[in-house]
Amino acid sequence: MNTSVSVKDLSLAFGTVSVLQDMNLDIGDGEFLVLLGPSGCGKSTLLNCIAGLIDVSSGQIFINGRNVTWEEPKDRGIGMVFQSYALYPQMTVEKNLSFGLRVAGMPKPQIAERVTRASEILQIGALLQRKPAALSGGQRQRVAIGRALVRDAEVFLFDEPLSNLDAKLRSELRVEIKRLHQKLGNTMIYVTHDQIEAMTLADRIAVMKGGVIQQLDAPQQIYNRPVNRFVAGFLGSPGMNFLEGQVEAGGDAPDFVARNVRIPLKGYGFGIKGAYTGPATLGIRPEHIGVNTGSGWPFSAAVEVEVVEPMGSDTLVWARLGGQNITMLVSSERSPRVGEMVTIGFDPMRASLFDGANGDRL
Amino acid sequence: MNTSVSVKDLSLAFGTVSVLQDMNLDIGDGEFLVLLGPSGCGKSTLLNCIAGLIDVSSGQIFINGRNVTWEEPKDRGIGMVFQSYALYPQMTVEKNLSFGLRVAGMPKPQIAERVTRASEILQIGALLQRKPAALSGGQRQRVAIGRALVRDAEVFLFDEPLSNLDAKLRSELRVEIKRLHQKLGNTMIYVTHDQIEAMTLADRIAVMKGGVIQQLDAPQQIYNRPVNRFVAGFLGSPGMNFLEGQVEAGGDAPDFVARNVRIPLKGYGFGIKGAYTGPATLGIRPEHIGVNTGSGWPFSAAVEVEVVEPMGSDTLVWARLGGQNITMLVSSERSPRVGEMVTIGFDPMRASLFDGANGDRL
Amino acid sequence: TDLEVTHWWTSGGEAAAVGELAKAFDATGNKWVDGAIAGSGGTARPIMISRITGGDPMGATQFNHGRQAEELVQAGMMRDLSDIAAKEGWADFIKPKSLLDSCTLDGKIYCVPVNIHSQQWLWLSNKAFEEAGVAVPKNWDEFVAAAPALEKAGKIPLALGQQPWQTTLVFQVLLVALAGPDAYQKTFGDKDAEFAAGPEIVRVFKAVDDARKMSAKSNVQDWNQATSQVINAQAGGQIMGDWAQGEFQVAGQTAGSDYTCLPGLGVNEVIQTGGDAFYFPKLSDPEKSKAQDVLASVMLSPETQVAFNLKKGSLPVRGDVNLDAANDCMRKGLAILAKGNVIPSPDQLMSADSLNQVNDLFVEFFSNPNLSADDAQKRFVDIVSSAD
Amino acid sequence: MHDRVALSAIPAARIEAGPQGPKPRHAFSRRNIFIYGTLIVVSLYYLLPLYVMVVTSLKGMPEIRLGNIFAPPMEITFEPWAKAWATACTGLNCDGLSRGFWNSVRITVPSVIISIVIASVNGYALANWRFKGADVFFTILIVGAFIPYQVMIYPIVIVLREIGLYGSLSGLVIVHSIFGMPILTLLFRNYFASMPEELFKAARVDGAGFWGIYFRIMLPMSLPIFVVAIILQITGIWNDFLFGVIYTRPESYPMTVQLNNIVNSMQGVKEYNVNMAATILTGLVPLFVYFVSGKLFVRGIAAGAVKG
Amino acid sequence: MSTAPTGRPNRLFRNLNAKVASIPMILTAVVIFVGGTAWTVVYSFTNSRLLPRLNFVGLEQYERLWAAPRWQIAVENLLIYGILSLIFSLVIGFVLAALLDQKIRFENTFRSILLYPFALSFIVTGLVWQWILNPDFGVQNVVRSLGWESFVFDPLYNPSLVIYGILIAGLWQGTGLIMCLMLAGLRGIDEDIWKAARVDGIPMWKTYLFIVIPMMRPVFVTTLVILASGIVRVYDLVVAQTSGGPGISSEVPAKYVYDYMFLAQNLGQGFAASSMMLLTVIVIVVPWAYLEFGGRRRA
Ligand SMILES: Nc1ncnc2c1ncn2[C@@H]1O[C@H](COP(=O)(O)OP(=O)(O)OP(=O)(O)O)[C@@H](O)[C@H]1O
Ligand SMILES: Nc1ncnc2c1ncn2[C@@H]1O[C@H](COP(=O)(O)OP(=O)(O)OP(=O)(O)O)[C@@H](O)[C@H]1O
Ligand SMILES: [Mg+2]
Ligand SMILES: [Mg+2]
Repeated sequence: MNTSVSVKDLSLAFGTVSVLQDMNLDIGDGEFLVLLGPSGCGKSTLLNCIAGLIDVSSGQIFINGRNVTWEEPKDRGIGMVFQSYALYPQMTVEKNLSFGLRVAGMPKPQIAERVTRASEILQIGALLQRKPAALSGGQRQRVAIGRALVRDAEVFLFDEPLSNLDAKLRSELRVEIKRLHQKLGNTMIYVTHDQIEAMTLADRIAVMKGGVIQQLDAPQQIYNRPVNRFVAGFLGSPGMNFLEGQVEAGGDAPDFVARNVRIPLKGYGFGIKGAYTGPATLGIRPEHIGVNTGSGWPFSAAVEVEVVEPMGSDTLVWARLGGQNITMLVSSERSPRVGEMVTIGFDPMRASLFDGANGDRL
Repeated sequence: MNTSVSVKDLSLAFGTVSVLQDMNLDIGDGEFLVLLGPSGCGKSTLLNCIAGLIDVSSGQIFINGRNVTWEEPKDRGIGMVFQSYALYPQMTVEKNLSFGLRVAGMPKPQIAERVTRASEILQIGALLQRKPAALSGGQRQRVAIGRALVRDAEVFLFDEPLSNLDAKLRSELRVEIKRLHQKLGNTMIYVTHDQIEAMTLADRIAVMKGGVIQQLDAPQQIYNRPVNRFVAGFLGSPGMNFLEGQVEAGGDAPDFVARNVRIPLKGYGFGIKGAYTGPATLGIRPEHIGVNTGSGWPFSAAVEVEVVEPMGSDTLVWARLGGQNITMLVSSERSPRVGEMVTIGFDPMRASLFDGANGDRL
Repeated sequence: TDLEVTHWWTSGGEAAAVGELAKAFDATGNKWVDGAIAGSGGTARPIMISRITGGDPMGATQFNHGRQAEELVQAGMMRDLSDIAAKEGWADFIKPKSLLDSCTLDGKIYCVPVNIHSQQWLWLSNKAFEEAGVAVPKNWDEFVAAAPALEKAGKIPLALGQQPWQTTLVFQVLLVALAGPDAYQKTFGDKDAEFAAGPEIVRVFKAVDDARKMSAKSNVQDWNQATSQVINAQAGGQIMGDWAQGEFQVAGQTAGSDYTCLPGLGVNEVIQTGGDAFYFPKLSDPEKSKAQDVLASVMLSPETQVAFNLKKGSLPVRGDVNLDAANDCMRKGLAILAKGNVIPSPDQLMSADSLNQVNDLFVEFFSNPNLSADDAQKRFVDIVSSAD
Repeated sequence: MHDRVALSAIPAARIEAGPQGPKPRHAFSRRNIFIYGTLIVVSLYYLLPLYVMVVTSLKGMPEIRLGNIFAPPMEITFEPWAKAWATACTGLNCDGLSRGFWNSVRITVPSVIISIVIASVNGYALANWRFKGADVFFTILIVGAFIPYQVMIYPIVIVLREIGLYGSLSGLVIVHSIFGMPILTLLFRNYFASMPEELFKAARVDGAGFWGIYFRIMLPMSLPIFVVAIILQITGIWNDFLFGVIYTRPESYPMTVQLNNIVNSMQGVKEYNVNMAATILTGLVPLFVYFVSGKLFVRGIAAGAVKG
Repeated sequence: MSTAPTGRPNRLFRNLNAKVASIPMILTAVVIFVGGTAWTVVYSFTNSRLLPRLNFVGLEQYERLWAAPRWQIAVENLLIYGILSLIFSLVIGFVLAALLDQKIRFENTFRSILLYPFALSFIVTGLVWQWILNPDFGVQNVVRSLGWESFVFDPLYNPSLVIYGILIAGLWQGTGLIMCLMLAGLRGIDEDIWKAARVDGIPMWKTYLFIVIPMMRPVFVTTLVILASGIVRVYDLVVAQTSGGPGISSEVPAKYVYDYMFLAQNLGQGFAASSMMLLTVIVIVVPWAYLEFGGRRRA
């Protein structure tokens, strides 16, 4: 895979506030990379640097092998879609799409052709003569994408393009963007802080925190083997359960002990540093905990159901384990009732263990 | 169950625009009622009418048996929490909480007591001297709830209290509100257009559209037996699949026919109007479709996987059935690949059939 | 008792003159509260009228006597001074009689004239003519003839401020001087449009046209700036009322040697008996009314008249005062007055409204070189025919 | 700026040849020359009159007559200032501007306060407590902003006479409140309308009434717009001449009347230096207000005035 | 359980406080603006002189008004001044605001410099500019003394130029405020719009012209109200600078009104002139004000 966008030793500071630190990132040709992270972690800033909208403090940016560090945004071969759509409010959709091309002096028939193609791809042909104010949120977002589309850009940059939409529209447009990517095959860099979006769209996800990339990997990898507690907690909804405790030497493998609960860690694949004892956090996802599913689990315990949250197809069950909150996801049909005692169990192979001090995966 | 809030023949129009039409609604004492509906359907308006913030055009409102139609908001025994928190920015949290009590001229010790109690319940004791600007979104929302709490209101009104928060916080606060309701036992009326919230919180949900209540029922009931296509489509994420087609007479029961696909409706419980033939829509939820789960289904077919959306624990699989899009939710571990041929099947008992003309459940 | 007196006399000489009135009034144990409003009658009058009609009248106020205050009198807002006038015998000593007439409405006296102002003067700078190498002219025609020489010497022949009333004044003065008092009476008094269209007036417009040419380079706004051009010998002369004399005095110049005055432009030696008068609004406080009476009589007392008019450069309204201190020009005026060559002021003949239209015409005439004398005259005839 | 030494010390640096780091920007780029050049030229144009005023006020009359107005004073004299402040004459009163200063203060302070109080309450009622017909009155008010003052002088004289306030300070305060009302009400209405409506609803549920919400919720949040209103009113009222002279008595004439008197008094040659000194002195208060709170002014306008 | 009233309470007493609080506004609107205007219009049909009198003369005052060259000049001047002042204020104000919005240094200093004239009264403005434009002292004199003897710059003394001389002073005084309004408007533009335009490769000036300016409509509306109401009323500036001269070449309607009402003591004529001004204003403003403020509820 050729690299399409490449960020080398990029640093950026606003005055004395350092926002990005020595960042290195290679994005393959045709790859869909999602930048995921909490608010203020520097996602938009990185995207703006790639687009050329912010001057970097140091480092270089390559697009398709060309050093574009000092180039104007329009010369970088990028298209960009913004959270607030940033449509030109007084122009019709058609004008919005074609304005950049007209300014660049492209001949009219060619412009018309591109606009038609983009509007077909995005199914906004019927809206061409409307103004943005007369469009719904989803339609606006489509037009914003169309504006990037007509530019025939090699790299598409999306800055939280869906976060202003309601849940339903968001899931619809998500699929559309996915289809678009499949159809066009461009490189896409997509910023979001919504992990569902990240999981569904990305070829690879870069999870960022405080201007540093924490983990860059395929979604399932990140979901199942988070490199640290931050990444683990950031992904997944309902979120991963964390139990604070100690890793203590046990039988054939160490045990994890939280108050009066002892969880054998047999089967857990410790990282390169190998086995460890000391304070640690055990993370286990709600859907990896079995409820009343027999006793085949390496670890199981009986708990009392405290809250039950039906969420449609699934139900979230709240209980306490070792004095700490724990949630389990069960099919709605088999949902226990509040106050009921249930047996829960999980396989430590599915769990993640984090260093109690720095949160790194053990 | 005594009725706590009762709305009788309520109509409301802004000028010539009618927003609510002849609405009748009885809410039991201690009930948690969620108003669910798309944007602009009149949810906030109804809530504002109950709160006395908008004068009704006709009809009456009773709270605890008292006709409060023309009473001031403060005299109705209600507390209200807003989407944008609506904290008084220049007052500390403590002042925010106590404002209403101070206005009412309550003696100081009593105010202090109530504020302390509320801040204990909501665990915001440490924030009392901060101003709203120095709080995080979740903390602000808690303070906003606290403001309703200190008023010792009998009825709590929530207007999309969580929609400004990110997904993670939203799910946390959702549980807190649920706990609060369990602890206090007040009547709560909760507006949202997020169906997960509706499903998890409500005792009963009122689904609204265009100022009219479409269905008022328990969450599972609404989820499993929606009264019309609108309700069916509005609830559930990922949304219900709809197949357009015809109900035709078949063997021992009618069949549903969409292009070249014939689905036997044996076991489907038709409504009071009884069996029907003619244009109809078949709705089936993604999680009720089995993928490669053997051939025990009354109906099954082979389809090609078009898109795969991993969503963490589950994966959404897109395919085409009878020329129409269909999605299936499968466990991520057993997710098929794009292009693979899979066998899908479902039980018509689990499906919903809607009249092709007016969308009512058959 | 405190009595507020409003007026628009704020220039050096004027303020000094007002000081004399105030001094005399204060000497009676009352107090003169000065309410000067600068910027000529145009600024001050609306304020005065507003206050009177607004129910907050001052103790006394200046107006040009004539028709300016007529309606206020008719509306019953001004005090009738007939009693005190009769007691003090104003009718006996006020000269010319026409002054008192213009204070009289329906047989009652409503104002106190304090001075006589004449407009018909040509003020000449001796030094300017000296430098231009021509003799100081003795009449208008000689002045016009001397204009080229002045220009050659780099001087403005005729200084003229751009304020509207100044240009009108030039016209009126030329009218009286060149066409005579009768022509003046016919046009302004009888509003005889036919006469106004006649040859005599044509001649006047011709002269005004000359004045326009001679003053083309005069680039000042206020009349006293024009006067100071004459004082500094930058300009040859100025047509201006006798109040200009105050400026010469303040500048320390002597009539005859430093400057020359030609009443009636040296042609028709007449004096217009316009002037300033004080009106006394009706007040509710009897104390103040009493003070008003005192002020009225103080204003007309011989001593005040002398002191006031010497400072102001105008002529006293009493024929029986001793003006030994008067200077050369003032004596010329007194002499004319004694001969009875007096004409009423336009204020007394025409309404302010019509005069304003005349003003507008001449302002335009002087500022627009393309407006010919003939056309201007036609417009003047229109105004006269519709005047009241 | 990054630390080049430290950077080159990193052995694993992946930096390749070609552009790196921030795009070089010249302090004297064409863009900067254009922007700063234009701004400086324009600023000079804007400062010129102030410069002329100051310079002239520091010259003696002979120097003014000779020299050109832009030349700096050869001999600085503060006499014109002293004269303008304390001894310049109007009619018989020779105490310069000093007399008017306190009058101006006495007029400006209550007028500013009352006009803003009225307008802010109006704007608040219009934005949050709409009642039938309110818009009609408001539209009339806005149209009223276009009516020439002169048209209103007479009717207001009559009105004030009828309510017996003519000539009193309260009368003038009323006049200023009336003429300040249209624009100020518009400002406050727009500002309050841009505040979240939910805040207002929350306060109502909390039991606060019309005044409670105004004083306890809205007022503390409206500093920016109050600053704008105060600045506009202080300058407007302080600089007013017409109303000050028509609706009061001489003993309470504001400074501008004194200024007019000094400037328009015809004392032979005009004393330009005194005029200029008087002019600056008169403008000092509003100028001070602007320079001190100019930043807040822009912020306030951004916060409320321009939202339609 | 109390038996609260089931009926609708009296409409008048709902929202009573708001109504009470609006009394000053209602009084002003009705008594002063409507009443005063009506009064003025009524008396414009009379031949009132010094004092208002109900002596009707029909349209006489209006006939005379439109026959008066002075009024025509005044209207013409107002048109020239108004149009130019609108255009230049908006253009200069916007350009300056755009320059200040370029994240420049010393923004505060520049802004204060541009804004300070607004703090000065028209009287002061008029005086200073009268002086600077005075050919004997001011710019002309200075340029001549630099050796350019034939230089002529005396707008205030040239009847055909005088209105432009007044315009110079008017702009000097007023553009600062306009700039501030525009700056506030520019600051309200979404950052993303700028970025989108840069990515699209749209040059700065085109972005301003085709995207930003159309987005600032509300700002322009407010600005227009402020500007236009000032222009219609322009009076002090003219009086302080030229008193309408040379001759009557810089007359403006407001001055015509004032002069006729108080100088010529012909209230009827003054009222007629002001009614004409009012009529024009109403024809232009009322439909607009209604659309802008009356018809719709808040956005
Ligand atoms: N122009 C600026 N000047 C100074 N600091 C800035 C500027 N722009 C952004 N920052 C800071 O840089 C950090 C990163 O901002 P950025 O917008 O990249 O965050 P983000 O990850 O996009 O967050 P969000 O999800 O809220 O959009 C933040 O702490 C922000 O405060
Ligand atoms: N003050 C008003 N004047 C006129 N129409 C209004 C007003 N307030 C609301 N509406 C209209 O009433 C309808 C219902 O509005 P409402 O705010 O109750 O919707 P909602 O269900 O709360 O929507 P959302 O989920 O977006 O909050 C909308 O069509 C809206 O446009
Ligand atoms: Mg961002
Ligand atoms: Mg709502």
